[in-house]
Amino acid sequence: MFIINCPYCGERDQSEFTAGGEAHIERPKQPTELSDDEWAEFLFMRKNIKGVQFERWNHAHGCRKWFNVVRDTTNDKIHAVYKMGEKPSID
Amino acid sequence: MPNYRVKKTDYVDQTNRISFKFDGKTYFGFKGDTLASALLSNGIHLVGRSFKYHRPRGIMTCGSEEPNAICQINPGTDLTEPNVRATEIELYEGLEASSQNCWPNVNFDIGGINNFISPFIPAGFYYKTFMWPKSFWKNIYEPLIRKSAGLGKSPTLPDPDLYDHKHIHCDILVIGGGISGIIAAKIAAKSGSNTILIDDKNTLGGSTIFQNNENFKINDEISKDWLFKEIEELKKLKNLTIKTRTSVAAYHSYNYLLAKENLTDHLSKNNKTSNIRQRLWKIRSNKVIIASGAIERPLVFNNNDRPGIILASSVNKYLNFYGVICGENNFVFTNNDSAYETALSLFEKGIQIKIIDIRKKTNSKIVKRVEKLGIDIYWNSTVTNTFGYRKLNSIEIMNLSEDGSNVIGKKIKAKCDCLAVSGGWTPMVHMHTQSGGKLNFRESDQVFLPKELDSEHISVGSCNGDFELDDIIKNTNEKVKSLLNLKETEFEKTYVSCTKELDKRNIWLLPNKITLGKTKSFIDFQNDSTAKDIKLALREGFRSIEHVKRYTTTGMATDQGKLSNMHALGIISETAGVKMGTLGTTTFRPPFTPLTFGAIVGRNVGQFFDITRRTSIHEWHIKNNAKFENVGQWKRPWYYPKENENMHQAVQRESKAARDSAGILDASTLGKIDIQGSDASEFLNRVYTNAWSKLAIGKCRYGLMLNEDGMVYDDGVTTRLGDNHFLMTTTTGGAANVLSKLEDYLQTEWPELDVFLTSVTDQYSTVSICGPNSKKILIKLFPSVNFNDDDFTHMSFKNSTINNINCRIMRISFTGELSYEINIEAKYGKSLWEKCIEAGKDFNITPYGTETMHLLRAEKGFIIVGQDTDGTMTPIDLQMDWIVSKKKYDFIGKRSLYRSDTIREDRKQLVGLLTEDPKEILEEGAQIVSNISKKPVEMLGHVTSSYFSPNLNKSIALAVVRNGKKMKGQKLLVPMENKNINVIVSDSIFLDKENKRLNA
Amino acid sequence: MNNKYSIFSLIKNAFTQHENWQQAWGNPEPKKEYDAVIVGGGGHGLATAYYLAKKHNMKNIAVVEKGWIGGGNTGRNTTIIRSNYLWDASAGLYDHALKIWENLSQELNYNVMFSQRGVMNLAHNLQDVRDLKRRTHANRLNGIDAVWLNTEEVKKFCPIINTSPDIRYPVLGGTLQRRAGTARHDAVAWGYARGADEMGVDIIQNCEVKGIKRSGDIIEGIETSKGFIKTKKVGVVAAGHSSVIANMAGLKLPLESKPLQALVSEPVKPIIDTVVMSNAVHAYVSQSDKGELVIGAGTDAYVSYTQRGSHDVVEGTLKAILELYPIFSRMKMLRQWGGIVDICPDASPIISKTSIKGLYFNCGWGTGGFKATPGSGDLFAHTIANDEPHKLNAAFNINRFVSGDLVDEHGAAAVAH
Amino acid sequence: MLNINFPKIDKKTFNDLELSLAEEKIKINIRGKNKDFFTKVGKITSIILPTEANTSSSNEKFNALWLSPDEWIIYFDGKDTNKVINNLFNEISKLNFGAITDISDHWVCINIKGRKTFDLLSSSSPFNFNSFKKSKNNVAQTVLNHTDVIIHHKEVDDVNLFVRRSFAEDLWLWINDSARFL
Repeated sequence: MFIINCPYCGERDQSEFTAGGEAHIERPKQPTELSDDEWAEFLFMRKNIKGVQFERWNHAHGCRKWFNVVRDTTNDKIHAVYKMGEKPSID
Repeated sequence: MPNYRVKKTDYVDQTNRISFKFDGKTYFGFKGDTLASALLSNGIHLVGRSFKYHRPRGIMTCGSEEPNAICQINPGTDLTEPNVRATEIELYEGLEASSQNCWPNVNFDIGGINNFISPFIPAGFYYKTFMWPKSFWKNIYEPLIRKSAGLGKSPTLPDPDLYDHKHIHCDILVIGGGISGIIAAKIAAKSGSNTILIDDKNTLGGSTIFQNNENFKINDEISKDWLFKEIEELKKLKNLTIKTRTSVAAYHSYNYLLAKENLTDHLSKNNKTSNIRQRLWKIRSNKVIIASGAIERPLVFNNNDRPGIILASSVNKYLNFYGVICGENNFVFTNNDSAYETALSLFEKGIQIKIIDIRKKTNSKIVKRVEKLGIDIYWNSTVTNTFGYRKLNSIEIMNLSEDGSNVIGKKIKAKCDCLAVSGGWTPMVHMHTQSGGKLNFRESDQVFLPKELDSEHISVGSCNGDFELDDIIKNTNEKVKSLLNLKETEFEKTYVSCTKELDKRNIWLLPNKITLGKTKSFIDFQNDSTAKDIKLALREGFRSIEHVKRYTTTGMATDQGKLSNMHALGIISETAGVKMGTLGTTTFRPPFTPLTFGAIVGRNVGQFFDITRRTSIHEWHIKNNAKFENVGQWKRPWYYPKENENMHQAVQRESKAARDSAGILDASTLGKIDIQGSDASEFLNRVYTNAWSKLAIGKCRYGLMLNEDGMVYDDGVTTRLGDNHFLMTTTTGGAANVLSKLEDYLQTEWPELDVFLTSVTDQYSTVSICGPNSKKILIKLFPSVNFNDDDFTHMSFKNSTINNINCRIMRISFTGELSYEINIEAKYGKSLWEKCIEAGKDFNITPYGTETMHLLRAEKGFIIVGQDTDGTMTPIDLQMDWIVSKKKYDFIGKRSLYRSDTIREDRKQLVGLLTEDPKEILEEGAQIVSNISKKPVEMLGHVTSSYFSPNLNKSIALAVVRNGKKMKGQKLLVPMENKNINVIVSDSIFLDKENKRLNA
Repeated sequence: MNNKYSIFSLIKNAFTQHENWQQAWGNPEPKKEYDAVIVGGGGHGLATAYYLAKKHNMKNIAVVEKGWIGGGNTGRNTTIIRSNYLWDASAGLYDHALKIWENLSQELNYNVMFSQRGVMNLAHNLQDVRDLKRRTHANRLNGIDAVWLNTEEVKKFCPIINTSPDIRYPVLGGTLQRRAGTARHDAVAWGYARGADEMGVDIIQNCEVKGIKRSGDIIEGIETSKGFIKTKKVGVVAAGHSSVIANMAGLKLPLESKPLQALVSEPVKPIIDTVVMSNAVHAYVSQSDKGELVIGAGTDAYVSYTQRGSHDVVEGTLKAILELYPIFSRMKMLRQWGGIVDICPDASPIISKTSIKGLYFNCGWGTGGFKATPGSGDLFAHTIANDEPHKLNAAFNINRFVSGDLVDEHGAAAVAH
Repeated sequence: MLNINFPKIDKKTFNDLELSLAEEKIKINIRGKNKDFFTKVGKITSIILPTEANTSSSNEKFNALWLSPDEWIIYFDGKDTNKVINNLFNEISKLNFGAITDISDHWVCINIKGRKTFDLLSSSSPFNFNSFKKSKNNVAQTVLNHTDVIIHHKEVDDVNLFVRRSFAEDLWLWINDSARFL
């Protein structure tokens, strides 16, 4: 069970959060302009990174805010958290 | 009955006699005994049979590493427990234990025959045989294997005990109450840290607390006396919590640890102080100090498994802690100094003791002392064989060759009923590795040691490879200081005088005259894997330690290889010529010691298995004999049987009443989301497939929500309460997911939208009244409201009050009948419901449940998301093209509707099905085909909903059928096990297609 | 076959203290070039190599494994084997595998202990019942044995299940596939390895793939920790690490790698004689030949390569176990572990060519790959050998995620394990 | 007239612990971001919404709990919801300064008092109460026995626990069961 530092509520137990998968996959502004391949890329294709990954979490049982987490998927260590629309403090 | 108890004992209360039963026979022990020490005090060594060869086995250790002495506790009762270590269970009045894995009994065990066929069943033999004839595997071989495998017996009665959980957060957690743990805890607590000290025994002090030996002094006191005082001081410290009888089971990342506290396992039935048997502590600690100690290694030689062969340190503990003598003719067989403490203790008690040391000679302080006392030492020697079937009676000793690879000289046979073996020490690095820590290998004494990288945790004491008293105290002090950034502690000047080991010699597999293949040199005692098994595995090409482990099952017994892993590694590295350090160890997986399922689950059993959600009208439903359906965590009335009605009869009655006069449904479970903000209607445009901007205030509209992949996700009616104010309803099961999905889009994709979402699911109770007489009932309830059809039209709502309580009346229909839904503050829900029933009396208002609701909507061809859809249906497939806006630029899932597969004309589509025989009711889930004879049978789709409609007096069904749109009127088959049912594809709306009844 | 295994060879070797057994498989260094290289020495990879050699006469091939063979999910799963899947494509795939299982011990001359003692799937709510019945009918029409059991029949088949109507989610019935069961996971990897080795396949352990060399859209070989290996065909069967290899080749896959946990109890005498799976009350359990209760937990929702999951998952699983089997409350968990499973959005696998010529992927098995091992290997071998999918794996191509023609097993099937 | 029905929650006392239903209360969910929003709330309730995470502010009538940067709960004793809510609604929701929602019945308020209060909560909440319990006016949104709760530490060892109505009875039974083991 991780401890996740919610950018709004502070450090909380993982069980208060839900995971939202890879971050920064922006929903196309004009889906109708996309080919089936491009749409599939957005819909299904994932980096699934082994290493430092940018992902989304939701403090579902707390403030209900979505935010971003930088986590190393090889050891689950969290390097940074940042709000939606912000840039990560590390890269 | 012989008595092997010495006069004076510190930790066993000889004034408090306790009776217990072992294998049906009554014995006596004392308070403070473990089952093991009590058995030994009665001269009982043989307590079990091994897993594979059913060899007689005795007590070998005094702790959690015990491989042999495992028993069934309280056999045949609801308190029974298999595979309990006799060395861990504390003795209590009335304790019953029996030996396992033997028949008819432990002294004479038929399975013992395996020992004689053992040449034919080496490691992995089962991979090589039992293949012919094929049928025998299932019917003969496997049942045989299964029967002989397994150790104890599973309980067969429900557990009367309770288990509890508790979360606890602290600054410092110290694992292990031995001398280093005590020092660490004292420093931490005194430095002001909120500290917890955990130890699995019932007393603190580890092995030092019974170290009664002139050669070990701290500040000029015998080590045990010094430690005793330390513990007394420790107990007085304020911000320190001490938990005994508590063992850390798992060490997860982020310093999250699980520890099981034993509350009643050491108490007799009528002395149980708590109705909780075990409590699982869920610990979050900023820092963790591991002081879990070390385990003594056995030695690997021929027949090293007989009852009476015991770890030297255990013999010492049985003597000095429990006051029990393990034998009359004792030999210590060692490769290091620590066993000499055992020799001294025995000697001082006047018990016969001799020493066999594989080392050539050493002159350490303690050895000199032993020699001075005239105790015989066989230097440079090894035990080559042991004798005695049920109990060791003699051993065979030979000299070692110069390089230790062979034995030389003549055999010496000696009388011996207790062989105290010591092959050195293995630090318990389990916790360190569980936490993700790596290991270093120390060649000098061949131990794996914690490699500390982060500052999350440290290891101190012998689990860190410090085996000498002075090192332990010095290094523990230093490490804890730097962990807590302290300048100095009270232990700076602690003065230690102790003997130091000067010479080491380790031989993983001791040599023998007999070829290895003919010896039984055990490595894993419980699983009966021997040195030759390891070599066989290597011979057959298994190289990695994990392969060898799995092939020979070494280290996979209930002790998880605490005694065997290092020897297996040692022999592999010797045989394969690979350095142990590079070979690496197998991974230590949680739990450290087996953990009861009950403790892991805690109190979420029975009624607390899962949350039960109730509507505010629940009580009324119960009073009126409702049968309930689980919908997610909700309890919803399923149907309300009268007298001896069965479900079918009840549902027929309910649905008829609803169509003929009036029915009433508790619809409170539907999800409700309050939507406000200047962009509210734009938001709805984006999440629903249809258009919302033009919906007038006061009007309601049905909406369909898709996933981005274009498949139907949820549906419901949304009402426009104001210009920028909507009330959305969702399916009961979908409520939570829909809200978080919508929040997700708002917060991540469309932050520019001014919209606020608030769940109000529990705020309102919803009473739904339908049927031709529903209006009359509503008029009675709300005399002031104009229910005139042209004033209060279908799909609109009005605010009103009943007895001055605000409520919202919506004219919407999921049944196709004229129908009204009343939303009221939940606290008035039950009262309102009762009023409606009252008002509806003259109209035979009939409460109906989910089953009838499903039937009524099916007659109208309304879908239920999740029943008529399965995550593969688009709105087009449902023939709901009308609800998909062609004008809107975008909405969730729109793009997916235009992929090459989703635009196919011949996808599965929702249709109606009528059976040729109107009495025949189709089975929901049944498949649909056009031709049953052509193999493979092509399945066109399946029945999603099916009922007998009392209102149409025939069976009706909804189904999804490939290309169903074009199949209307076509005959198809529904093949069942025993017959094929003829059906005709029909419109999915069976009743009142013109919607006359909505305005009846 | 030299060194054939049988009761006789066992007896024979007993007299020489088993000193004369030969290696089950060798330990070669990689050659400069192979006709095909399989990346990943798990059951699927070894089976693929075995069938390439056996059925497609490709002998100059290698399996490269970064650790030790069978050390990944093959050695970490709960060994459940069944073929009662809903959709035709899945049913075809998994039953193809099941048919091979039924003769595998004899074919490999290695006892994989395939034990057909049935798999039962329980229903706990009305939608479960609909879904399971739908599956049962589909299975029957697809020629897969499946029967619906009512609650009494469930109790009869597995008496220790708590079928009381008063529990939170009562058992409303279940489906039974009698041909289904379990097998000894290690034996599958070892048996295929031994068989492949015998036909000349190089099994190269401790050999990690570092890169994929391609010229344009054609494969040229792979960079490994043991040097460059030239080859025209690379079949990737790397389970949780599929995406890692794909990224080396500049591809993205519709996969997420998540921790899946399992645990065993201490061994006890036979108490449960079948495999019971429950979706709504999420738990599945069987008993190994050794006597351990083998219990499968669920996956976590986040990507992780740590081979560890969160404790909540284990707690939730055992909670479900005690709901269905209250008598196990005093049983003890002996060992728990995790694997990394690669999951597709539709919970179905990918056995497919890629946009790069000579590069093939077999992945996305999620939580249910073990059961498919022989079939997966056979079909993947066919796909690699012919550069064309077999009709049984045609539906499992990568392109389905573009067209939308998914094989949605979790949407529909009651259990996706 | 319509009678009121709350979930079956009756006063219970254990040693060092007192449990009771704390109704009737009016609870208002308040959403908003901009300056005017805050001033309007201030004007109507004469309370300053706490902007510091996990805290609350109170005056003689109202308690305002921080839920997120743009969400609060205001609760107070009373029956007549209309006045305050309507004011807020007309001044804020209607004019698009934020969102005002009556959630008086969405949440049920349970009061837990006594020395063992936080022991009880720790039986099944992963939340770290170590510093929380030291000072009053702290607020925590977390889970208790797998149920979402809002905990308002109003006085020392005296908390108001908010739980959604449909979960209330179930959680209440669990709380009572837990209290036995403290």
